[in-house]
Amino acid sequence: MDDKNYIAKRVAKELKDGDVVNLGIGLPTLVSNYIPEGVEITLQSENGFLGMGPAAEPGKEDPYLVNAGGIHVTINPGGAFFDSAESFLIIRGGHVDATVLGALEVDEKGNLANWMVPGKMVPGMGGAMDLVTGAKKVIVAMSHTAKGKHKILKECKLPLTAVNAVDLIVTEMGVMEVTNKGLVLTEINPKYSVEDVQNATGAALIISENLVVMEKQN
Amino acid sequence: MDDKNYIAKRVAKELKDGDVVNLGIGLPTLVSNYIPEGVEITLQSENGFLGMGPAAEPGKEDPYLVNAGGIHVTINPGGAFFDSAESFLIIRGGHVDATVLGALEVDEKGNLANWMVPGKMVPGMGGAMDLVTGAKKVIVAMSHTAKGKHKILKECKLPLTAVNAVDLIVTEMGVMEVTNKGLVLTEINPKYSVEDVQNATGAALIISENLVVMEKQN
Amino acid sequence: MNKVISLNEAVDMIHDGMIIMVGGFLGCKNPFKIIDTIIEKGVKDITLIANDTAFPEIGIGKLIVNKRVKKLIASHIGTNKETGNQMNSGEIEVELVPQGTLAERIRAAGAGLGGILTPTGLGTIVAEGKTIIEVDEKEYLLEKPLKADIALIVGAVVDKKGNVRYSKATRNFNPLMAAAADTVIVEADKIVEVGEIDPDDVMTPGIFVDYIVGGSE
Amino acid sequence: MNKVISLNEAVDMIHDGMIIMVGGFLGCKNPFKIIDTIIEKGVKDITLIANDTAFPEIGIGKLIVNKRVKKLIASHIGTNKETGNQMNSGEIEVELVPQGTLAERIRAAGAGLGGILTPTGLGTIVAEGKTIIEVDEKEYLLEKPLKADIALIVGAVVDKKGNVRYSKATRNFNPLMAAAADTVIVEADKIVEVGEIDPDDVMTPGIFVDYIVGGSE
Repeated sequence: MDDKNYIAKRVAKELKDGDVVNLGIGLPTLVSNYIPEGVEITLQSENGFLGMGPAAEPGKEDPYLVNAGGIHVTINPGGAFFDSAESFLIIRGGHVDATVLGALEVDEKGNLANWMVPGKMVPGMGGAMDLVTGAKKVIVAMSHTAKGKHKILKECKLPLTAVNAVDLIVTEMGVMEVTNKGLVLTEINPKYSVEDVQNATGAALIISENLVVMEKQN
Repeated sequence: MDDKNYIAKRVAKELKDGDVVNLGIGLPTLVSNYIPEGVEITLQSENGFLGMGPAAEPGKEDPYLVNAGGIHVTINPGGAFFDSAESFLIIRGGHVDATVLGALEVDEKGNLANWMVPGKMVPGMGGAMDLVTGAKKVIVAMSHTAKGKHKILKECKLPLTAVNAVDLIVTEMGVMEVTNKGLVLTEINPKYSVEDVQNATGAALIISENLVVMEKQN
Repeated sequence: MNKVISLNEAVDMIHDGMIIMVGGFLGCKNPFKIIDTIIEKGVKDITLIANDTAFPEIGIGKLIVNKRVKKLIASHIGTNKETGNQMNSGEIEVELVPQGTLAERIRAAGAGLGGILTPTGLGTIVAEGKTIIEVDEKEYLLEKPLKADIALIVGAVVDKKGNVRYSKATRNFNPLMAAAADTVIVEADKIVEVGEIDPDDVMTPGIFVDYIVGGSE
Repeated sequence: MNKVISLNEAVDMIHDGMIIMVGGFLGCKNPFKIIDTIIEKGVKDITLIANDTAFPEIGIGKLIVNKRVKKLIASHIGTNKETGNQMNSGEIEVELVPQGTLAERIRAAGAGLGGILTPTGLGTIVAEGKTIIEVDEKEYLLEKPLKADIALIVGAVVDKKGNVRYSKATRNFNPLMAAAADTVIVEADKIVEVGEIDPDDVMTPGIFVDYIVGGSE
């Protein structure tokens, strides 16, 4: 299993039966492939619906139905469409239980930067700022480093998406909780040592007394 | 024709083809009986619809459909239902062309009092404060005095519904415009003299140079 | 996740002293059965948020007549004389709110907004004690969000996931209240299977609805 | 009151320098025919308010590629590289707004509210130069309403009074924009007679719509 799917599979365990979940584009989208049996979640798409289903089969794309990434998808029975104000009422108002998204940087205070690199890449924040501000649980799912460069920092350097917003960071190396005292490493991929993880991290990690060894990444 | 219908008939002339209109309970409701030929207006009901039709025939009342006065009414083809936030988006946002309502007092600055008499009658403002704040044109339709007591004043004494909101006052005696200089009498019921109207009014009237004599009140 | 419960189970969640929002407009479809059961079970000291108090013998009007309401937040009480009487005698505390402000304050709570900026009520007693904010040289009243412990709403057709369709003028405050309370119970005229309501036709998404009570039909 | 007009009549109302809102999300149903006609007719110096700039060869993406936009207010421009290029070269001024804030600012303009109080953007560059309002010890950004001269929206089914039904995910910003512009033109996939849309199923009431253009179907 590659890193992306390993991360997505672990993130999926965070989701509880009945949760309303918004998954970002890219890696976070993979999370929906690993929802545990007996757990039913409702996917929210910020362009205006609940109950998002899988991508449309080729040739069966509906011109009226894309997800927030512009991909033709489907809607499950029991879903609902609405306008953008209602969509962000749901998001900002705390009616989304969890949002999963990538990051350029995240720091030990739970600050998040994932929407621009000044002078280089300015795609805009889309719905990300509202999502990380409003969702009950914000999960960052990403590769631990960017080609060896730290992404998990003492303090973000890039322009922020939101302040003190992230609850959990899941990478291919392990799982970190954002706490008042700093980042707590609670789970570790057996491929790596605690030292490996600390070296790949730009902030001091607190190692949980109950550090869990994750399932093997085959 | 009694005073109420005489007033309602005159108010109806203020409405233009295509106007969205909200009529208050009581006398203002009568206005819909006098809409001139060739003029199509759309009635808004603040409990949540556009295209209000006449009262329901006895025995044909729909339990899901009342107007803002709790009366069972009908909806015309091309009407639309919505929720209370949307209803007041329409009202507060300036999408109602004219609102017609009664008053306890109205003054030469266009201040209006029509929702409470302290210690005596406190029904609440309902949608009135939003209507007179948001509608493009606010028309007060009422009897000129209350059993001889002035209702059109230099300054309202009762708690206000809104400040500087009224555009036009129509009574059984005549028509008054609210201007920066004060109340201008523009039309008069031939039953009354200008002196009669002035005596029945608690503010100095400016008599229009083009004072129009209204149709006879038969 | 079976959301369909009995009237008794629903009202067992409603306790003395709670803040309760109730949908409906002048008794045009309050959740009649839930209200009657609240009265039977003796729940009291309610803070009630609703557009009005209907009529003495209809819907939430009965909550007033039976003296179950400690505080009322509404836009209009003129159709229920008992509300005025209890207000004058000091038995009930009444906060009168312009109808559009009431709707928008409830919506703001559901939407995670800090309040609303409205011109309605400026220069009137509604503005007393409230902050005025100037935006581009125009003044607005800052009115705060309104939340509740429980919202009791009314749906014409509700599927088992809690997706709601309202009928005609009974939509009113219901969709707004559904987003602004910790627990939302819908009294359904008709309960249908999931999938029977087209996703385009849902007026309140099921994620807002915690419980469904079979209602009048 | 015949609201149905031709594409040419519609675009004759759109002039250089206007503020124009356009519904749609990543090109999922922009008003394609109106956009193409704007480009044909040479309208330029537009201030464009839209969620995004779609893709270079789709819908409003073409307005960017053809350099008709002077200023852009949007939440996301990542799918149209030409927007980023023109921003970097200084040809286009871009104001990036969080998507929920964009929706609510447009709604506020339509609703006659003085602005919105949102926690989104606090502590980020979005907050720079903006007023922070404290309500009950929590901070909120004051974000101002957004209005336009013209809104160009897309309806799946529109009756001749202008009542609109959107389909699926193409509702997005359209109903909000319909209330926030002086003139509203809907590009309809299908035009039907008055009465064919049930009043419960109307998503944008016809009073908001000034003109209807027959669209793709």
